[in-house]
Amino acid sequence: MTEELFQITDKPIQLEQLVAKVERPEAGAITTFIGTVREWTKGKRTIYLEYQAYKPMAVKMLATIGEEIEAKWPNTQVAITHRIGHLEISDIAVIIAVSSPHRKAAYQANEYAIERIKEIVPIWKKENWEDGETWIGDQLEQVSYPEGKPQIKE
Amino acid sequence: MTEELFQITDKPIQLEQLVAKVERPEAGAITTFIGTVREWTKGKRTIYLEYQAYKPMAVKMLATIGEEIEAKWPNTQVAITHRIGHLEISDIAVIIAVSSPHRKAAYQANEYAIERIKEIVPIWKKENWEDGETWIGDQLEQVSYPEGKPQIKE
Amino acid sequence: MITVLLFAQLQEEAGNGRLELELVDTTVKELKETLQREYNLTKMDQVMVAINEEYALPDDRVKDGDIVALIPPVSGG
Amino acid sequence: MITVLLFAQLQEEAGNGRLELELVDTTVKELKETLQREYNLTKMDQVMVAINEEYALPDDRVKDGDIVALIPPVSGG
Repeated sequence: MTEELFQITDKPIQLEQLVAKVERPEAGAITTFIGTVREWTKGKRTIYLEYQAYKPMAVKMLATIGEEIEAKWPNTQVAITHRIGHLEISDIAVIIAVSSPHRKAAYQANEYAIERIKEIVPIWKKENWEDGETWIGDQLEQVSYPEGKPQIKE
Repeated sequence: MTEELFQITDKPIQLEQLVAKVERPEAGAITTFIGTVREWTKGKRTIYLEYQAYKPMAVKMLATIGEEIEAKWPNTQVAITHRIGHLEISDIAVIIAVSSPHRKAAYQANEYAIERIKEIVPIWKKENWEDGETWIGDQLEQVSYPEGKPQIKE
Repeated sequence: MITVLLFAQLQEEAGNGRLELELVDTTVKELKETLQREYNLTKMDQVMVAINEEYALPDDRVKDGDIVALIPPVSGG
Repeated sequence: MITVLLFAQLQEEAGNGRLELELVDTTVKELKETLQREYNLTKMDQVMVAINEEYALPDDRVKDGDIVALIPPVSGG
Protein backbone atom coordinates (compact mmCIF):
# COMPACT_ATOMS: atom_id res chain seq x y z
CA MET A 1 0.00 0.00 0.00
CA THR A 2 2.64 2.49 1.13
CA GLU A 3 4.82 1.59 -1.87
CA GLU A 4 1.96 2.57 -4.15
CA LEU A 5 1.01 5.81 -2.43
CA PHE A 6 4.56 7.15 -2.24
CA GLN A 7 6.80 6.65 -5.22
CA ILE A 8 9.99 7.81 -6.83
CA THR A 9 10.01 7.06 -10.54
CA ASP A 10 12.07 7.76 -13.63
CA LYS A 11 8.97 7.58 -15.82
CA PRO A 12 6.46 10.35 -16.64
CA ILE A 13 3.92 10.76 -13.82
CA GLN A 14 0.28 10.14 -14.66
CA LEU A 15 -2.06 12.62 -12.99
CA GLU A 16 -5.17 10.45 -13.30
CA GLN A 17 -3.37 7.55 -11.62
CA LEU A 18 -2.41 9.66 -8.62
CA VAL A 19 -5.97 10.90 -8.23
CA ALA A 20 -7.33 7.36 -8.46
CA LYS A 21 -5.16 6.36 -5.50
CA VAL A 22 -6.90 8.79 -3.17
CA GLU A 23 -10.49 8.62 -4.45
CA ARG A 24 -13.00 7.47 -1.84
CA PRO A 25 -16.80 7.75 -1.73
CA GLU A 26 -16.66 9.67 1.55
CA ALA A 27 -14.14 12.21 0.25
CA GLY A 28 -15.85 14.92 -1.77
CA ALA A 29 -12.73 17.06 -2.16
CA ILE A 30 -9.52 16.14 -3.94
CA THR A 31 -6.69 18.61 -4.42
CA THR A 32 -3.65 18.03 -6.56
CA PHE A 33 -0.40 19.90 -6.82
CA ILE A 34 1.53 19.49 -10.04
CA GLY A 35 5.07 20.79 -9.99
CA THR A 36 6.46 21.30 -13.48
CA VAL A 37 9.83 22.37 -14.78
CA ARG A 38 9.78 26.14 -15.16
CA GLU A 39 11.66 27.74 -18.03
CA TRP A 40 12.48 31.03 -16.32
CA THR A 41 13.69 31.53 -12.75
CA LYS A 42 14.52 35.08 -11.78
CA GLY A 43 15.52 35.97 -15.33
CA LYS A 44 17.64 32.85 -15.87
CA ARG A 45 16.62 30.39 -18.52
CA THR A 46 16.57 26.68 -17.73
CA ILE A 47 17.30 24.29 -20.60
CA TYR A 48 16.56 21.07 -18.70
CA LEU A 49 16.77 19.63 -15.21
CA GLU A 50 18.17 16.56 -13.61
CA TYR A 51 16.73 15.18 -10.42
CA GLN A 52 18.62 12.73 -8.28
CA ALA A 53 17.22 10.90 -5.25
CA TYR A 54 18.41 8.71 -2.43
CA LYS A 55 15.58 6.53 -3.50
CA PRO A 56 14.75 4.17 -0.60
CA MET A 57 15.06 6.96 1.93
CA ALA A 58 13.09 9.38 -0.26
CA VAL A 59 10.20 6.91 -0.41
CA LYS A 60 10.36 6.53 3.39
CA MET A 61 10.31 10.28 3.88
CA LEU A 62 7.33 10.68 1.55
CA ALA A 63 5.53 8.08 3.64
CA THR A 64 6.53 9.99 6.77
CA ILE A 65 4.91 13.09 5.32
CA GLY A 66 1.80 11.02 4.70
CA GLU A 67 1.76 9.96 8.35
CA GLU A 68 2.24 13.53 9.52
CA ILE A 69 -0.72 14.59 7.40
CA GLU A 70 -2.99 11.83 8.62
CA ALA A 71 -2.16 12.90 12.19
CA LYS A 72 -2.81 16.58 11.54
CA TRP A 73 -5.85 16.20 9.25
CA PRO A 74 -7.69 13.00 10.18
CA ASN A 75 -9.47 11.16 7.40
CA THR A 76 -7.34 12.60 4.62
CA GLN A 77 -5.60 10.31 2.13
CA VAL A 78 -2.34 11.33 0.45
CA ALA A 79 -0.41 10.04 -2.56
CA ILE A 80 2.85 11.52 -3.80
CA THR A 81 5.01 10.62 -6.78
CA HIS A 82 8.27 12.39 -7.55
CA ARG A 83 10.07 11.91 -10.81
CA ILE A 84 13.84 11.75 -11.12
CA GLY A 85 16.29 11.76 -14.02
CA HIS A 86 16.29 14.09 -17.02
CA LEU A 87 13.32 16.47 -17.24
CA GLU A 88 12.51 18.99 -19.96
CA ILE A 89 10.64 22.30 -19.61
CA SER A 90 6.99 21.71 -18.61
CA ASP A 91 7.62 18.09 -17.62
CA ILE A 92 5.99 17.12 -14.36
CA ALA A 93 8.46 16.69 -11.50
CA VAL A 94 6.06 15.95 -8.69
CA ILE A 95 2.37 15.34 -8.12
CA ILE A 96 0.68 15.41 -4.72
CA ALA A 97 -2.93 14.26 -4.44
CA VAL A 98 -4.97 14.63 -1.25
CA SER A 99 -8.56 13.56 -0.70
CA SER A 100 -10.69 14.64 2.21
CA PRO A 101 -14.36 14.92 3.12
CA HIS A 102 -13.76 18.66 3.48
CA ARG A 103 -12.03 20.96 1.04
CA LYS A 104 -10.20 23.09 3.60
CA ALA A 105 -8.20 20.09 4.83
CA ALA A 106 -7.53 18.99 1.25
CA TYR A 107 -5.91 22.34 0.44
CA GLN A 108 -4.00 22.67 3.70
CA ALA A 109 -2.66 19.13 3.70
CA ASN A 110 -1.57 19.42 0.09
CA GLU A 111 0.38 22.62 0.71
CA TYR A 112 1.91 21.09 3.82
CA ALA A 113 3.12 18.16 1.74
CA ILE A 114 5.02 20.26 -0.80
CA GLU A 115 6.62 22.33 1.97
CA ARG A 116 7.76 19.16 3.74
CA ILE A 117 9.09 17.65 0.53
CA LYS A 118 11.36 20.67 0.23
CA GLU A 119 12.54 20.13 3.80
CA ILE A 120 13.08 16.45 4.39
CA VAL A 121 12.96 14.34 1.23
CA PRO A 122 16.43 13.50 -0.14
CA ILE A 123 15.96 14.64 -3.72
CA TRP A 124 18.25 17.07 -5.50
CA LYS A 125 17.74 19.20 -8.56
CA LYS A 126 20.50 20.15 -10.97
CA GLU A 127 19.58 23.14 -13.10
CA ASN A 128 21.10 23.20 -16.53
CA TRP A 129 20.99 26.85 -17.46
CA GLU A 130 21.86 28.44 -20.77
CA ASP A 131 25.26 29.32 -19.29
CA GLY A 132 26.17 26.44 -17.01
CA GLU A 133 24.82 24.03 -14.44
CA THR A 134 24.28 24.04 -10.68
CA TRP A 135 23.01 21.69 -8.06
CA ILE A 136 20.25 23.55 -6.27
CA GLY A 137 19.97 23.34 -2.52
CA ASP A 138 18.46 25.11 0.36
CA GLN A 139 15.42 26.51 -1.42
CA LEU A 140 13.75 27.27 1.88
CA GLU A 141 16.83 29.25 2.93
CA GLN A 142 17.49 27.12 5.94
CA VAL A 143 21.20 27.63 5.83
CA SER A 144 21.72 25.11 8.55
CA TYR A 145 19.65 22.85 10.71
CA PRO A 146 19.92 24.19 14.28
CA GLU A 147 18.82 20.86 15.70
CA GLY A 148 21.27 18.99 13.55
CA LYS A 149 18.59 17.50 11.36
CA PRO A 150 15.42 18.50 9.59
CA GLN A 151 12.54 18.59 11.98
CA ILE A 152 10.80 15.23 11.80
CA LYS A 153 7.33 15.62 13.24
CA GLU A 154 6.14 12.37 14.69
CA MET B 1 -10.74 31.71 -25.08
CA THR B 2 -13.07 32.54 -22.21
CA GLU B 3 -15.59 29.98 -23.48
CA GLU B 4 -12.90 27.34 -23.23
CA LEU B 5 -11.55 28.29 -19.83
CA PHE B 6 -14.95 28.48 -18.14
CA GLN B 7 -17.47 25.84 -19.00
CA ILE B 8 -20.73 24.28 -17.89
CA THR B 9 -21.16 20.81 -19.33
CA ASP B 10 -23.45 17.81 -19.06
CA LYS B 11 -20.59 15.45 -19.96
CA PRO B 12 -17.96 13.93 -17.62
CA ILE B 13 -15.14 16.38 -16.92
CA GLN B 14 -11.66 15.41 -18.02
CA LEU B 15 -8.97 16.37 -15.51
CA GLU B 16 -6.09 16.26 -18.01
CA GLN B 17 -7.94 18.62 -20.34
CA LEU B 18 -8.45 21.20 -17.59
CA VAL B 19 -4.80 21.06 -16.65
CA ALA B 20 -3.74 21.42 -20.27
CA LYS B 21 -5.70 24.70 -20.48
CA VAL B 22 -3.55 26.36 -17.81
CA GLU B 23 -0.12 24.85 -18.57
CA ARG B 24 2.52 27.47 -19.42
CA PRO B 25 6.32 27.21 -19.47
CA GLU B 26 6.63 30.04 -16.93
CA ALA B 27 4.21 28.44 -14.48
CA GLY B 28 5.93 25.81 -12.36
CA ALA B 29 2.97 25.22 -10.06
CA ILE B 30 -0.46 23.93 -11.01
CA THR B 31 -3.13 23.19 -8.44
CA THR B 32 -6.39 21.44 -9.14
CA PHE B 33 -9.49 21.07 -7.05
CA ILE B 34 -11.74 18.15 -7.90
CA GLY B 35 -15.16 18.21 -6.28
CA THR B 36 -16.81 14.80 -6.34
CA VAL B 37 -20.22 13.56 -5.23
CA ARG B 38 -19.91 12.43 -1.63
CA GLU B 39 -21.93 9.46 -0.44
CA TRP B 40 -22.33 10.53 3.18
CA THR B 41 -23.15 14.02 4.49
CA LYS B 42 -23.64 14.31 8.24
CA GLY B 43 -24.88 10.74 8.49
CA LYS B 44 -27.28 10.99 5.55
CA ARG B 45 -26.69 8.84 2.51
CA THR B 46 -26.84 10.34 -0.97
CA ILE B 47 -28.03 8.07 -3.79
CA TYR B 48 -27.37 10.51 -6.61
CA LEU B 49 -27.36 14.24 -7.33
CA GLU B 50 -28.84 16.52 -9.90
CA TYR B 51 -27.21 19.82 -10.77
CA GLN B 52 -29.07 22.55 -12.58
CA ALA B 53 -27.53 25.76 -13.89
CA TYR B 54 -28.60 29.04 -15.40
CA LYS B 55 -26.06 28.21 -18.00
CA PRO B 56 -25.13 31.47 -19.81
CA MET B 57 -24.98 33.40 -16.55
CA ALA B 58 -23.06 30.62 -14.80
CA VAL B 59 -20.39 30.75 -17.52
CA LYS B 60 -20.22 34.55 -17.14
CA MET B 61 -19.85 34.28 -13.39
CA LEU B 62 -17.07 31.68 -13.72
CA ALA B 63 -15.28 34.12 -16.03
CA THR B 64 -15.84 36.87 -13.46
CA ILE B 65 -14.13 34.69 -10.85
CA GLY B 66 -11.26 34.25 -13.29
CA GLU B 67 -10.97 38.04 -13.63
CA GLU B 68 -11.06 38.50 -9.87
CA ILE B 69 -8.24 35.99 -9.52
CA GLU B 70 -6.07 37.57 -12.19
CA ALA B 71 -6.47 40.89 -10.37
CA LYS B 72 -5.62 39.45 -6.94
CA TRP B 73 -2.84 37.07 -8.05
CA PRO B 74 -1.17 38.47 -11.16
CA ASN B 75 0.18 36.00 -13.68
CA THR B 76 -2.09 33.15 -12.61
CA GLN B 77 -4.22 31.32 -15.16
CA VAL B 78 -7.53 29.72 -14.19
CA ALA B 79 -9.83 27.19 -15.85
CA ILE B 80 -13.07 25.93 -14.35
CA THR B 81 -15.57 23.38 -15.60
CA HIS B 82 -18.73 22.52 -13.72
CA ARG B 83 -20.87 19.58 -14.66
CA ILE B 84 -24.67 19.60 -14.52
CA GLY B 85 -27.37 16.95 -14.84
CA HIS B 86 -27.47 13.56 -13.14
CA LEU B 87 -24.36 12.62 -11.13
CA GLU B 88 -23.62 9.41 -9.28
CA ILE B 89 -21.48 8.93 -6.17
CA SER B 90 -17.79 9.75 -6.90
CA ASP B 91 -18.62 11.49 -10.18
CA ILE B 92 -16.76 14.75 -10.64
CA ALA B 93 -18.99 17.81 -10.26
CA VAL B 94 -16.38 20.52 -10.67
CA ILE B 95 -12.71 20.93 -11.49
CA ILE B 96 -10.71 24.08 -10.92
CA ALA B 97 -7.18 24.32 -12.34
CA VAL B 98 -4.83 27.19 -11.55
CA SER B 99 -1.30 27.68 -12.81
CA SER B 100 1.17 30.14 -11.39
CA PRO B 101 4.92 30.68 -11.30
CA HIS B 102 4.65 30.31 -7.51
CA ARG B 103 2.88 27.63 -5.58
CA LYS B 104 1.45 29.83 -2.83
CA ALA B 105 -0.64 31.79 -5.33
CA ALA B 106 -1.73 28.57 -7.04
CA TYR B 107 -3.15 27.24 -3.77
CA GLN B 108 -4.72 30.50 -2.65
CA ALA B 109 -6.32 31.32 -5.98
CA ASN B 110 -7.71 27.82 -6.29
CA GLU B 111 -9.33 27.93 -2.86
CA TYR B 112 -10.68 31.39 -3.60
CA ALA B 113 -12.31 30.03 -6.77
CA ILE B 114 -14.27 27.28 -5.03
CA GLU B 115 -15.44 29.69 -2.33
CA ARG B 116 -16.64 32.17 -4.96
CA ILE B 117 -18.38 29.42 -6.95
CA LYS B 118 -20.45 28.68 -3.86
CA GLU B 119 -21.31 32.37 -3.56
CA ILE B 120 -22.08 33.75 -7.00
CA VAL B 121 -22.42 31.06 -9.67
CA PRO B 122 -26.05 30.17 -10.45
CA ILE B 123 -25.84 26.40 -10.07
CA TRP B 124 -28.09 24.35 -7.82
CA LYS B 125 -27.74 20.88 -6.39
CA LYS B 126 -30.63 18.55 -5.66
CA GLU B 127 -29.67 15.82 -3.24
CA ASN B 128 -31.50 12.56 -3.71
CA TRP B 129 -31.20 10.88 -0.31
CA GLU B 130 -32.28 7.42 0.66
CA ASP B 131 -35.44 8.96 2.13
CA GLY B 132 -36.33 11.83 -0.18
CA GLU B 133 -34.96 14.74 -2.13
CA THR B 134 -34.05 18.36 -1.44
CA TRP B 135 -32.71 21.30 -3.35
CA ILE B 136 -29.68 22.45 -1.43
CA GLY B 137 -29.07 26.14 -0.93
CA ASP B 138 -27.16 28.47 1.22
CA GLN B 139 -24.20 26.20 1.94
CA LEU B 140 -22.17 29.13 3.16
CA GLU B 141 -24.95 29.99 5.61
CA GLN B 142 -25.47 33.41 4.16
CA VAL B 143 -29.15 33.52 5.06
CA SER B 144 -29.60 36.73 3.18
CA TYR B 145 -27.52 39.14 1.18
CA PRO B 146 -27.38 42.37 3.18
CA GLU B 147 -26.40 44.32 0.09
CA GLY B 148 -29.19 42.82 -1.94
CA LYS B 149 -26.84 40.76 -4.06
CA PRO B 150 -23.79 38.54 -3.74
CA GLN B 151 -20.69 40.63 -3.43
CA ILE B 152 -19.23 41.02 -6.87
CA LYS B 153 -15.64 42.06 -6.55
CA GLU B 154 -14.52 44.04 -9.53
CA MET C 1 -43.17 41.60 -22.33
CA ILE C 2 -40.53 40.13 -20.06
CA THR C 3 -39.27 36.59 -19.67
CA VAL C 4 -38.88 35.19 -16.16
CA LEU C 5 -36.63 32.17 -15.58
CA LEU C 6 -37.04 30.04 -12.46
CA PHE C 7 -34.63 27.47 -11.08
CA ALA C 8 -34.37 24.76 -8.45
CA GLN C 9 -37.22 24.70 -5.94
CA LEU C 10 -38.79 27.83 -7.43
CA GLN C 11 -39.17 26.04 -10.74
CA GLU C 12 -40.90 23.16 -9.00
CA GLU C 13 -43.15 25.48 -7.00
CA ALA C 14 -44.21 27.41 -10.10
CA GLY C 15 -44.54 24.23 -12.14
CA ASN C 16 -42.56 25.95 -14.87
CA GLY C 17 -39.04 27.16 -15.51
CA ARG C 18 -40.04 29.97 -17.85
CA LEU C 19 -42.82 32.53 -17.72
CA GLU C 20 -43.71 35.24 -20.23
CA LEU C 21 -45.29 38.24 -18.52
CA GLU C 22 -46.88 41.44 -19.77
CA LEU C 23 -45.72 43.99 -17.21
CA VAL C 24 -45.79 47.70 -17.03
CA ASP C 25 -42.71 49.49 -15.79
CA THR C 26 -41.72 47.89 -12.48
CA THR C 27 -38.81 47.33 -10.09
CA VAL C 28 -37.07 44.10 -9.13
CA LYS C 29 -38.65 44.29 -5.70
CA GLU C 30 -42.17 44.75 -7.06
CA LEU C 31 -41.72 41.96 -9.59
CA LYS C 32 -40.58 39.57 -6.86
CA GLU C 33 -43.65 40.41 -4.79
CA THR C 34 -45.97 39.90 -7.74
CA LEU C 35 -44.43 36.54 -8.62
CA GLN C 36 -44.40 35.37 -5.02
CA ARG C 37 -48.12 36.13 -4.73
CA GLU C 38 -49.21 34.70 -8.04
CA TYR C 39 -47.15 31.51 -7.94
CA ASN C 40 -47.00 30.85 -4.19
CA LEU C 41 -43.22 30.94 -4.20
CA THR C 42 -41.49 30.39 -0.85
CA LYS C 43 -38.36 31.79 0.79
CA MET C 44 -38.36 34.71 -1.60
CA ASP C 45 -36.37 36.85 0.85
CA GLN C 46 -33.35 34.68 0.03
CA VAL C 47 -33.87 34.88 -3.71
CA MET C 48 -31.63 37.05 -5.85
CA VAL C 49 -32.66 38.49 -9.18
CA ALA C 50 -30.59 38.76 -12.32
CA ILE C 51 -31.57 40.97 -15.23
CA ASN C 52 -30.05 39.88 -18.53
CA GLU C 53 -27.53 37.65 -16.72
CA GLU C 54 -26.30 40.29 -14.28
CA TYR C 55 -27.20 40.43 -10.59
CA ALA C 56 -29.65 43.27 -9.94
CA LEU C 57 -30.57 45.32 -6.89
CA PRO C 58 -34.11 45.60 -5.45
CA ASP C 59 -34.64 49.08 -6.86
CA ASP C 60 -33.34 48.32 -10.34
CA ARG C 61 -36.01 48.67 -13.02
CA VAL C 62 -37.21 45.85 -15.24
CA LYS C 63 -38.07 46.90 -18.74
CA ASP C 64 -39.74 45.43 -21.78
CA GLY C 65 -37.65 42.68 -23.38
CA ASP C 66 -35.61 41.89 -20.27
CA ILE C 67 -34.81 38.36 -19.22
CA VAL C 68 -35.25 38.19 -15.48
CA ALA C 69 -33.96 35.20 -13.52
CA LEU C 70 -34.96 34.30 -9.97
CA ILE C 71 -31.89 32.90 -8.30
CA PRO C 72 -32.32 31.04 -5.03
CA PRO C 73 -29.19 30.51 -2.91
CA VAL C 74 -26.70 28.72 -5.11
CA SER C 75 -25.19 25.33 -4.27
CA GLY C 76 -22.67 24.50 -6.94
CA GLY C 77 -19.20 23.18 -6.30
CA MET D 1 33.18 -1.70 7.16
CA ILE D 2 30.67 1.03 6.37
CA THR D 3 29.17 2.21 3.12
CA VAL D 4 29.02 5.94 2.46
CA LEU D 5 26.61 7.28 -0.15
CA LEU D 6 27.13 10.72 -1.68
CA PHE D 7 24.67 12.78 -3.69
CA ALA D 8 24.45 15.91 -5.82
CA GLN D 9 27.50 18.16 -5.66
CA LEU D 10 29.17 15.94 -3.04
CA GLN D 11 29.09 13.04 -5.46
CA GLU D 12 30.75 15.19 -8.10
CA GLU D 13 33.34 16.51 -5.66
CA ALA D 14 34.26 13.01 -4.46
CA GLY D 15 34.13 11.64 -8.00
CA ASN D 16 32.06 8.78 -6.66
CA GLY D 17 28.60 8.17 -5.27
CA ARG D 18 29.58 5.25 -3.10
CA LEU D 19 32.55 4.65 -0.81
CA GLU D 20 33.45 1.59 1.26
CA LEU D 21 35.37 2.55 4.38
CA GLU D 22 37.09 0.60 7.14
CA LEU D 23 36.37 2.64 10.21
CA VAL D 24 36.72 2.07 13.87
CA ASP D 25 33.92 3.13 16.13
CA THR D 26 33.11 6.79 15.30
CA THR D 27 30.43 9.44 15.50
CA VAL D 28 28.53 11.16 12.72
CA LYS D 29 30.43 14.34 13.42
CA GLU D 30 33.83 12.66 13.27
CA LEU D 31 32.94 10.78 10.12
CA LYS D 32 31.87 14.01 8.39
CA GLU D 33 35.17 15.63 9.34
CA THR D 34 37.15 12.68 8.04
CA LEU D 35 35.31 12.61 4.75
CA GLN D 36 35.53 16.36 4.30
CA ARG D 37 39.31 16.20 4.74
CA GLU D 38 39.97 13.17 2.59
CA TYR D 39 37.70 14.07 -0.32
CA ASN D 40 37.85 17.89 -0.24
CA LEU D 41 34.10 18.14 0.23
CA THR D 42 32.65 21.65 0.51
CA LYS D 43 29.81 23.20 2.46
CA MET D 44 29.80 20.28 4.88
CA ASP D 45 28.23 22.39 7.62
CA GLN D 46 24.98 22.27 5.62
CA VAL D 47 25.17 18.53 5.03
CA MET D 48 22.91 16.16 6.93
CA VAL D 49 23.73 12.55 7.61
CA ALA D 50 21.39 9.61 7.46
CA ILE D 51 22.26 6.23 8.96
CA ASN D 52 20.38 3.35 7.38
CA GLU D 53 17.90 5.76 5.80
CA GLU D 54 17.09 7.70 8.97
CA TYR D 55 18.34 11.20 9.72
CA ALA D 56 21.04 11.08 12.41
CA LEU D 57 22.39 13.59 14.95
CA PRO D 58 26.05 14.67 15.16
CA ASP D 59 26.71 12.54 18.24
CA ASP D 60 25.02 9.41 16.93
CA ARG D 61 27.47 6.52 16.51
CA VAL D 62 28.24 4.84 13.23
CA LYS D 63 28.85 1.12 13.49
CA ASP D 64 30.11 -1.66 11.30
CA GLY D 65 27.72 -2.51 8.48
CA ASP D 66 25.90 0.81 8.53
CA ILE D 67 24.93 2.60 5.36
CA VAL D 68 25.72 6.26 5.87
CA ALA D 69 24.38 8.88 3.46
CA LEU D 70 25.63 12.44 3.16
CA ILE D 71 22.62 14.60 2.41
CA PRO D 72 23.21 18.15 1.18
CA PRO D 73 20.28 20.56 1.36
CA VAL D 74 17.46 18.96 -0.58
CA SER D 75 15.78 20.58 -3.58
CA GLY D 76 12.95 18.31 -4.64
CA GLY D 77 9.46 19.45 -5.49
